[in-house]
Amino acid sequence: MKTNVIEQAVIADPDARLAHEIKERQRARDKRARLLKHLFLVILSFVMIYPLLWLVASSLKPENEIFGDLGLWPSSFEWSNYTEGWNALPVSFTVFYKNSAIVTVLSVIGNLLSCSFAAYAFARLRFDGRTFFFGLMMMTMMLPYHVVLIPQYVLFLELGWVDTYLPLIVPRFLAADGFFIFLMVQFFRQIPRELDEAAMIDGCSPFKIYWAVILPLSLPAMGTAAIFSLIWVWEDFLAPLIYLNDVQSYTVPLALRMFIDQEGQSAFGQMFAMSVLSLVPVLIFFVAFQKLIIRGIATSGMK
Amino acid sequence: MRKFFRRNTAGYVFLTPWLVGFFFLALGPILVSLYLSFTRYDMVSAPVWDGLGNYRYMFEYDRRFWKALEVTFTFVAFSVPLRLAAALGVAMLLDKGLRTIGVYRAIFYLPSLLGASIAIALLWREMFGLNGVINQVLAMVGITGKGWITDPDTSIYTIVVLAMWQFGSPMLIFLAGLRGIPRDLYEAAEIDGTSRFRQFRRITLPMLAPVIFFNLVLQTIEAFKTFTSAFIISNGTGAPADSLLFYTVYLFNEAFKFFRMGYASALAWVLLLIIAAFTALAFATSKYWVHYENERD
Amino acid sequence: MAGLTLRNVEKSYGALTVIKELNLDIHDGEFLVLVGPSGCGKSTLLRMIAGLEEISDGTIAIDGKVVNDLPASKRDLSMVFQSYALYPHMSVRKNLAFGLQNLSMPKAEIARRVDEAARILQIEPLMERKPRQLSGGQKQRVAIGRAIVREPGLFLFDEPLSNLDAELRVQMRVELAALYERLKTTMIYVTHDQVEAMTLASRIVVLRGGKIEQVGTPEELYTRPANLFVAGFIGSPRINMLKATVSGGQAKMADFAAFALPDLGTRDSELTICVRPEAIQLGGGEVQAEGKIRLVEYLGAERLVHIDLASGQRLLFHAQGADSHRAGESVTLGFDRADMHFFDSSEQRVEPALAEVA
Amino acid sequence: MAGLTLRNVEKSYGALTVIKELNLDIHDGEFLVLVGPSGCGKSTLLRMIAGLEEISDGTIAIDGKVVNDLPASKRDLSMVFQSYALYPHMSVRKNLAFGLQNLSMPKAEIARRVDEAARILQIEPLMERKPRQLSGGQKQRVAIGRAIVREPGLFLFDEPLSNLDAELRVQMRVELAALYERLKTTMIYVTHDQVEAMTLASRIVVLRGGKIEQVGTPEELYTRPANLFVAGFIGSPRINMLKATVSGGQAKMADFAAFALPDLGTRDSELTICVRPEAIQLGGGEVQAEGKIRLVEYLGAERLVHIDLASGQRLLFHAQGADSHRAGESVTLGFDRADMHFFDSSEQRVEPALAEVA
Amino acid sequence: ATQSIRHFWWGNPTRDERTFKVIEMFQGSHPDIAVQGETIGWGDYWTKMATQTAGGNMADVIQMAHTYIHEYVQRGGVVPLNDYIGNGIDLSHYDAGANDIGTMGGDLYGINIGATCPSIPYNKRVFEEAGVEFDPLAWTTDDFAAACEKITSSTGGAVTGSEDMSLYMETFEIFCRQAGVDFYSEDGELTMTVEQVAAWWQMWKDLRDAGVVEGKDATVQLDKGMADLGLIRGTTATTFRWANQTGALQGLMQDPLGLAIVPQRAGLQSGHFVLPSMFLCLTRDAGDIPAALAYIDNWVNDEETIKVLGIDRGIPPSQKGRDILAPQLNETDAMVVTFFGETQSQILSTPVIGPKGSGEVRDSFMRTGTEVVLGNMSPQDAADQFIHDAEGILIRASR
Ligand SMILES: Nc1ncnc2c1ncn2[C@@H]1O[C@H](COP(=O)(O)OP(=O)(O)OP(=O)(O)O)[C@@H](O)[C@H]1O
Ligand SMILES: Nc1ncnc2c1ncn2[C@@H]1O[C@H](COP(=O)(O)OP(=O)(O)OP(=O)(O)O)[C@@H](O)[C@H]1O
Ligand SMILES: [Mg+2]
Ligand SMILES: [Mg+2]
Repeated sequence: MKTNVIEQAVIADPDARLAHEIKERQRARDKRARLLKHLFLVILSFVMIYPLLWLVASSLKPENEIFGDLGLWPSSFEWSNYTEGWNALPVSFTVFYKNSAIVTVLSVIGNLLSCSFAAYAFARLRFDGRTFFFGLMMMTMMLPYHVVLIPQYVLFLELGWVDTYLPLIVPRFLAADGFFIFLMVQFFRQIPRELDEAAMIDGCSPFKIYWAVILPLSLPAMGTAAIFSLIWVWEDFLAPLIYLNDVQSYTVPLALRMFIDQEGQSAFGQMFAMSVLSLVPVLIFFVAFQKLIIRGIATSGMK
Repeated sequence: MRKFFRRNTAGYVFLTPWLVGFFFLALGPILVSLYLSFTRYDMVSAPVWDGLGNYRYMFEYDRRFWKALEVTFTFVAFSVPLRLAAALGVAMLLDKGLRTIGVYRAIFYLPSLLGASIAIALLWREMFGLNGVINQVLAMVGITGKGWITDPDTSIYTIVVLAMWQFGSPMLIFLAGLRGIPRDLYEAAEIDGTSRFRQFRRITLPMLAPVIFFNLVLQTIEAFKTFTSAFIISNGTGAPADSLLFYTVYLFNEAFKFFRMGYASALAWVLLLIIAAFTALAFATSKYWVHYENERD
Repeated sequence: MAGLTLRNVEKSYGALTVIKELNLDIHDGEFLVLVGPSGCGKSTLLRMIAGLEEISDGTIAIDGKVVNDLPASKRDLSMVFQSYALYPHMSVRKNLAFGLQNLSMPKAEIARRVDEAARILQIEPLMERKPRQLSGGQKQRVAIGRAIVREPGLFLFDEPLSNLDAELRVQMRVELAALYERLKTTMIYVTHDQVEAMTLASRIVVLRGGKIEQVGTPEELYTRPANLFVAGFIGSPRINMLKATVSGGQAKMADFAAFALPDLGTRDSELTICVRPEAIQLGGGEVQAEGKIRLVEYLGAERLVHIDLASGQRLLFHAQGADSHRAGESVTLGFDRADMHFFDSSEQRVEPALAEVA
Repeated sequence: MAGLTLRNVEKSYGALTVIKELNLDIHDGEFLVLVGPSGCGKSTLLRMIAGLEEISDGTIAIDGKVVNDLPASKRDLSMVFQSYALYPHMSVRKNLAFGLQNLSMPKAEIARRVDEAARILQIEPLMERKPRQLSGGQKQRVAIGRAIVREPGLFLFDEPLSNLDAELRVQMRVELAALYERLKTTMIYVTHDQVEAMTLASRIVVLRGGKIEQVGTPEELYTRPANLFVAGFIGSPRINMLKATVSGGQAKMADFAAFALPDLGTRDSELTICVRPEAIQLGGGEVQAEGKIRLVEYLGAERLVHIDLASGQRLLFHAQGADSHRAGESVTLGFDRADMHFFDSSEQRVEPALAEVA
Repeated sequence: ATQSIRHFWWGNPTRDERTFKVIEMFQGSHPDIAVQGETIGWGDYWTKMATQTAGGNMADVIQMAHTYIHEYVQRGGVVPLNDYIGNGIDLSHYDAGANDIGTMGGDLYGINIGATCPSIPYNKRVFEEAGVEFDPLAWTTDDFAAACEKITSSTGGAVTGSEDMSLYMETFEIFCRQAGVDFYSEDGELTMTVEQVAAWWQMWKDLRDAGVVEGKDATVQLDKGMADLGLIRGTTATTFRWANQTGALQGLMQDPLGLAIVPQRAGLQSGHFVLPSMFLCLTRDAGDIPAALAYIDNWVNDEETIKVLGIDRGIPPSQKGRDILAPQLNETDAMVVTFFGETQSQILSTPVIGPKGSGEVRDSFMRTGTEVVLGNMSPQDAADQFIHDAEGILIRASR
């Protein structure tokens, strides 16, 4: 009854009808545009996702089929690559995951904290020597790391840190990665200075400004940094390789390196299976954190 | 004096973690590597002072050093712009609209997640090999391909393609940057009758400049230092015919395969100077194209 | 040149409806001023007309063509944003020239127009600065400049002079009036400044809570406000409002003697009688009361006298020039019946029958 | 509570000096209003006092203590920014509470103060919104709220009411006055609104190009402007300025008959004589001229009459209430000698000797 | 445990499992010695090893490869074991000459823990289907060429006869030795000749030109992992590998594998040899030498240990070891052991292990050979250049 009345009103009122039609037309056009965009994205997605499909397929193939047969579809599904791969090494992957989790979580926290500290100083505070130190920081990124590997190893050895997680974690708490500092600097510089000023007027110490204004306003940057640092630490193998001796303390990427022997028996299927699994936490984290990136913060308290 | 403290305290307090890390963990090894670059050092016995020997050898005799430079410069010249363009393009595409976009973001980031794993190396050789997917596709349009990855003339470009394909991290940074551009500028531009393309050129690009600058500098640094992909794809050899002899691959082999850490250090410092020169150039020109809304001076 | 027709226009943010069923015809070449309390939807309406805000319902037509889904860039209009929205990375000159470059206008013509605008807005020495190097008022002038260099069919101004000093504001107002004279384009102008509204408008729209309260010429609004809200809103200092009870053709307001009421064509026994502060007479008037001066506000040319009546009611008296009243003084005040505005209990204006005016 | 002393304060941006050798004493508990043309340095001065802008030269002392290098956060003051500077990531409530939380105040007290401010500013329904969901005027009120919840020793307001409608502005002005009454804290207030300046100020500072032109009570500034600039700047509508030549004790202005000049203690033969628009008398006055009405501006309570004189000079006449002049009409106008302000050729006020006033 | 030692090896899942089992057993019998097993894959092993060496933090006992042992011996990274042989470590049951290659300048540095020999693994199915008949222990380069031709033509080119081995310096070494020429002299001089190099490259060029070996695209990839071999992918029928890797190869394939010797050159002597696939070394940084010695001794002598280790690291260089393992070998392993045994008679001498820089010479060989494969250089010119470069490399390395 009631809908009827509205419908009649719609038909009776030419303006309303027109508005209705326009909306429909617009919707149709939007739909077309969206469809085209989707089509493009889907094709691109396939190109992007192909290696993962290949990896997953390989992880399910019998060992002797992985390289002989280029097709994606396995002749039989070797789920055992997963079940056996998990325990194929002298130490179970449960332990590797635990190790990786410890190192990664601490590293990400350390990275975000210490790098945002330094970035805040570089981007927002004025002090003598700022440019000089910034230059030094940039320089640390330019030296190929292979040549500092050994001196650094000697240093950590002297400190008695070798074969512990300290060499992997402590540097992250000391803003060792210039990439993140520079990244955050660039984003911090975009935040309206008036907000710092307002916070100063509100009686904020520099730390409070950093904590209550700068950090929340750089969520996209912090999200990006969190994703990168998690992925990079999670996938890092050079530092664990050098500093960890005890297999019990190995991280996942190091463990993955134990499957392949150029000169002898390799377990490619299991290695691929474990590689696929090792992506899972990272992907979950990525999906969770990318929300931060897109939830941009409109700086609209400003005139 | 008090004024000095007042001016500087906050800055140095915040910088403390970095300063500690730099002076206690980074500086020492950096200086040592500088010292080593003037020595012969095989990592087993003690380093032997050699003055400028390493540098002289590098510039006067070492053909592979020049080859490595050539390979690396080619890579930088192609991969950096292409990768940035791909990243920016896709970021623009993903920036607004579409509900399912989170999925795409994840998918587009996948290749970067896979990094330079053995799987990627295998796959890349497969795709760009003689009977690879690429050639199959080309065959469909009537082009006879070749072993792209095994032809010294083209192999480097497959690595460029790999780099481009792994545009995930600059893409993510661009996305974060795009989010920071105030919407009202686009509104003003709309009102001013600006076409989409001009909005991109005159609003998006300049407003994104700090982020573009970041990506440019970082990608350039990273590109100069590219190691893993080339190393893995060429089994650490730089083959075929040294066409994948990236600077750092050469450096790594000198150090760890041929036990010449002193020479490798010298190589590293030359690379550092090259990168520093490019970075300095980028910083110097940045004041003409990078606009920081909040810089007072 | 453009006439605008708004039909049943609505705008909601989620559950919150900001503009409700709005109908309005704006004539081609009209200077329409939009006023209303803070947050009533003026900017929103402007942005909807500009095409920046999606319309939740209804239609907007420019020159008879429905433009609901025409992007802002195709609507041929220019706008001064309340928040300026200057391009932070461009110099003032580039900010001004940007819109013109989109039209692929010859360079010389662009330069001419930009220079002209700079001259009008007195920002010539600032042309090479970036917006962040400008004071608030300077920014606002650049924002105006960006709108006026183009000569579109429709101008939208959102409080364009709010941050300028009085003198400059007068000058700018005159310049805008001159611009309007010259181009005769439709202009829609949001302001909180009564003087601006009164002097510039060919018609004023009073908006409240997303609805139109009254549309009319400035004089109409001032002399015949359609309802209590408009009466209170238009006119500064604010109109005096007094409650009156009606019985037997007599009206009675607290503190005042009862007086004969003309026929108002309403049966309501509760009325509100409004009298403008300048209509108050000290020691005179047809209807009188005793009061005590609470406060004298000094405004230069005039004084605002706040008077407390015995019942606690307060009246505002707009005193001219040389006036020597002091706070604390007792006075007799009054006003004439011709100066009264009557509003019924639903706050709508009721008009005394003409014949009966004594 | 804080008194302020500014000594030789300077501010430069590169080669550009924005504040020049400024000296000013602000008494404890004073309500000081800062006025001046757009871009004259008001905001800059405020920001320097707040400690947000480095001082290029000179000293600022609060309560006798030099604070040049005391950070803003330690100066115990609150400020309303011209650009609001609301925290975009916090709700209105959090924006208001933020400053209080820094004082480690009990939660209940914070809530009380925030609610109180919200009530005063009429933003209670908006408390959970983010700034981007507010209209311009609503944002501005939040900005005011953020300043007033704290009760610091010094308030700095930078055009705090510029984006509010007239009615709200009056209410807010009253609330600020009440706040001032209650706290008796020093307030420094920038405004372009003459009414605000006149009603709120205990003293007004007129700034031009980074220099102080005059400091005084509103009445002083209006009745005895120290120079031509102040005369022109204070008072709306603007004062009329007429060039006069002096010879033999007689002054002669174009269009007017010569008249005897009191002793002004100056030898200059060129003077400027200023007369406020409300001092103009139609058909009366000691000094008279013939003119023609060019334009009548309708302002509700009054009218602004623009009159052209034969020589091309233009005068503004502020006509009261019921006035029926029409454009095109010829009129005789005049004014009294007592209403004249005299300025010498260096634009400084000259005062007629008292005895000689006829 | 009062003593502790570290043992570092490169491995893979099976080897790691076996080795940790051995460690566990050792600790069972030696409760006072704690052994920490450290392992990682081949490529990363050397990076880590170099770093630890530089830091003075090498494991007590390390696994060594013949390609690297010289580098560590000459620089003092590993120590001579002479004093401990028969005095802590019992090697009395070892084959004669089994430790020759681990001996430099008269000192024993690396104990052979698994011998291997060059081999040509071939796809039995393909060979059979193509009807190739040959004696795997005595074929010649001509037989080889004929087999390649037959296979290639019978499969229509889908499977080529062989990988192009022109860049395999290991295979070339046998070719060289067939002519009585060793790569290096005892004192580290380059002794291989331009002629041999040219002849080698020429031989492969001919096969390439005939189209019976794999194309250049596969060839120019150097140091291919097993996964990249044509043999595994089914595109060629043979490759070169050390015999002990046969099991690993077979694991990646469906077709059965056979083993053949590197083809003889008609009229020349045999170039076949055996060498340790791995050594055990005692390092410069070893802290508790008696414990390390006990560990090493257990490794080479304990019966159970030998059983657990199997032939994963190569064939035991003692009859005792081989006897212990014989009953537990699977088909492939048995074939390998048989092959190893059957080729013993062809061994005329032990090659000299390369001096410092020999690794780089090998790289240079592959690089210069690539130019020949790509057709940019003639075999002769390339050989000239390679020898010239190699001499330079050795001079630089010896400084
Ligand atoms: N960063 C800067 N670089 C150069 N000049 C500047 C900068 N900031 C402000 N100025 C100039 O300093 C002068 C004073 O600015 P200020 O903001 O104090 O003006 P104001 O009196 O507040 O004006 P308004 O009433 O328009 O807000 C202006 O002329 C302005 O152009
Ligand atoms: N994004 C939003 N979400 C919810 N409400 C909003 C949003 N944007 C605006 N509003 C509300 O819509 C109403 C109208 O806003 P608008 O900006 O049009 O007001 P206005 O009349 O321009 O006010 P002012 O004079 O203060 O600028 C306001 O009450 C505001 O709070
Ligand atoms: Mg608004
Ligand atoms: Mg200002």
